[in-house]
Amino acid sequence: MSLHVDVSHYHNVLLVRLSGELDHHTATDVRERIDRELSKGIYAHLVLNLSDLTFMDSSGLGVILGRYRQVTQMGGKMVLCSVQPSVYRLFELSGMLKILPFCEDEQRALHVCGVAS
Amino acid sequence: MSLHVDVSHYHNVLLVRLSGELDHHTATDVRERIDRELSKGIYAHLVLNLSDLTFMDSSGLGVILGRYRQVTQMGGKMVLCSVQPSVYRLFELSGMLKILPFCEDEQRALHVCGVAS
Amino acid sequence: MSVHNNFMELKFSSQSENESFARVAVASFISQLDPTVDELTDIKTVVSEAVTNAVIHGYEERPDGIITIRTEIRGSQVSIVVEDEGIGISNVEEARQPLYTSKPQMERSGMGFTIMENFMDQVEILSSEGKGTQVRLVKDLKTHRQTIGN
Amino acid sequence: MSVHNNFMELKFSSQSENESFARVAVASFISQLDPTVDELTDIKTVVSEAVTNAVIHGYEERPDGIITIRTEIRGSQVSIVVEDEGIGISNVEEARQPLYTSKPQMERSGMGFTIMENFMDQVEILSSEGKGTQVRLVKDLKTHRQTIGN
Ligand SMILES: Nc1ncnc2c1ncn2[C@@H]1O[C@H](COP(=O)(O)OP(=O)(O)O)[C@@H](O)[C@H]1O
Ligand SMILES: Nc1ncnc2c1ncn2[C@@H]1O[C@H](COP(=O)(O)OP(=O)(O)O)[C@@H](O)[C@H]1O
Repeated sequence: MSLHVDVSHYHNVLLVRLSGELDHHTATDVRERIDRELSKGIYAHLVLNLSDLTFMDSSGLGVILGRYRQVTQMGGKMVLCSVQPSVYRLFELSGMLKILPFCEDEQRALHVCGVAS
Repeated sequence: MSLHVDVSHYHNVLLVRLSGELDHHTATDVRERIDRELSKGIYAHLVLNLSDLTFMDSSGLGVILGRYRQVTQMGGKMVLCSVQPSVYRLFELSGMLKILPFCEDEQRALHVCGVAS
Repeated sequence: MSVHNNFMELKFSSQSENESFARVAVASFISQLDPTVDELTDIKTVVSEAVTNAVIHGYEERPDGIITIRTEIRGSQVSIVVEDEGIGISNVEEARQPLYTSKPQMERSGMGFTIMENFMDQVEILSSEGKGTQVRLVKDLKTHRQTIGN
Repeated sequence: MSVHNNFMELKFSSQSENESFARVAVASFISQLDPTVDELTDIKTVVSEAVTNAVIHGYEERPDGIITIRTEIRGSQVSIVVEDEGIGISNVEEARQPLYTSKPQMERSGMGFTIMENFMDQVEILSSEGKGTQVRLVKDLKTHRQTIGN
């Protein structure tokens, strides 16, 4: 019933895998964890893998949009991958499909960020 | 959140596998299903396989004890097998370990009923 | 064969921990109608939206407010009322607009009411400033159990 | 670092369908304390016992009674009160005896209260004939989350 945030990296890409449920309560963890990593100044891009995210509501949209603003302000890219249909539907509804890239898997997402893994 | 009752047989042994949650609400199904089979008059013994029973409360004890009375009144045996620890604890508490046989698996339970499967 | 009716009412404190509890409780109650996975996800999502709004906006994150959820089943119809006694909404029309949020600094997406409207058949918002907000959500489940009434 | 407190109150109609809903709701609420699987099973079981008693004995299977569950978390302690406004218990001492049941023809095991006493740290029964029954259950969870109060 809670959220796990797993962080790793490939070159200058921060790769974050979320598993569990992303709501207002758990969004704080996601924001703090990603911002701590980004503040190190060593990452240019952010890939979010949502394959194990079983629930998300509009608080999730908010925190993801917030990270998108941050990364693009620094001139980087943000890519989402492996999004489950029920979660995808929320991105669709909110118009986010038009503003940021969605990939099928991590490989492609890293590739979009310029990393051949 | 509900209960599935799977019925099969070996010679004169009625084999019933319960999966899901056995409480007062679902006990009625179990009672009716087993009694319908027993009323056919072709079974002498009853084996209850509880390997997939994830929850049981004292209503479950009641319905199982009721079937035990019925089968033994007809001169048959009733055997329980593959009982999960949390469910086993309730049988222990209620003293049922002393009155009816518990086996590790179906094979042994059928053997106790005189069937070599 | 009459229609199956049932109800439950849930009250809890306005702590963000209770957001997941609230959606699990409503989903568990609804599951007696044998909803599809999609229907269950829709309902969990809208409950999460309405409860989160009560926590963040209604009670402005004070944990001592009380949130009430009343859920009724009538045949294949589910109605859910989420209520707080918080600050209320001054302009409901504006609040319902997609992307409108009064708390952009908190990274709110402003999509809560839009999601509720998309996922449910009816959404009604009753609010009065300083008194609180009531969100009434109704959905007809398509695939539901054939029931024997009581 | 203060102690974590939380509460919820649940009301629902005395239909046997709601037995599983009641235990899922309480278990989901309690899960914020990170209980062990065994602790969660204990709590689900006692909730099931007390709610079933309200349905069968308190309201004698009439589906229009109301059952109330109030759950409180104080630090690592969980207290659960299950209440009905049914027929009440004339002799509480007798009712608590292992294997005692007033409804043997219904295949009741008479083990409900014994299970509650075994699984919980405190069990209190307040009942008055014709007015209803309140069962108060308390358990200290051993393995629980370190919490930051609010
Ligand atoms: N329960 C409530 N109490 C007070 N204001 C509310 C409540 N629910 C919603 N609102 C107002 O309506 C606006 C829009 O809500 P919503 O669409 O859920 O977006 P968000 O929660 O992202 O701001 C909120 O920003 C808030 O101003
Ligand atoms: N909520 C209640 N209202 C009225 N009587 C009750 C209630 N709960 C328990 N009782 C009485 O106490 C007896 C013992 O309860 P219990 O130990 O749970 O066994 P069982 O439910 O199997 O009868 C019941 O048979 C009933 O007479």
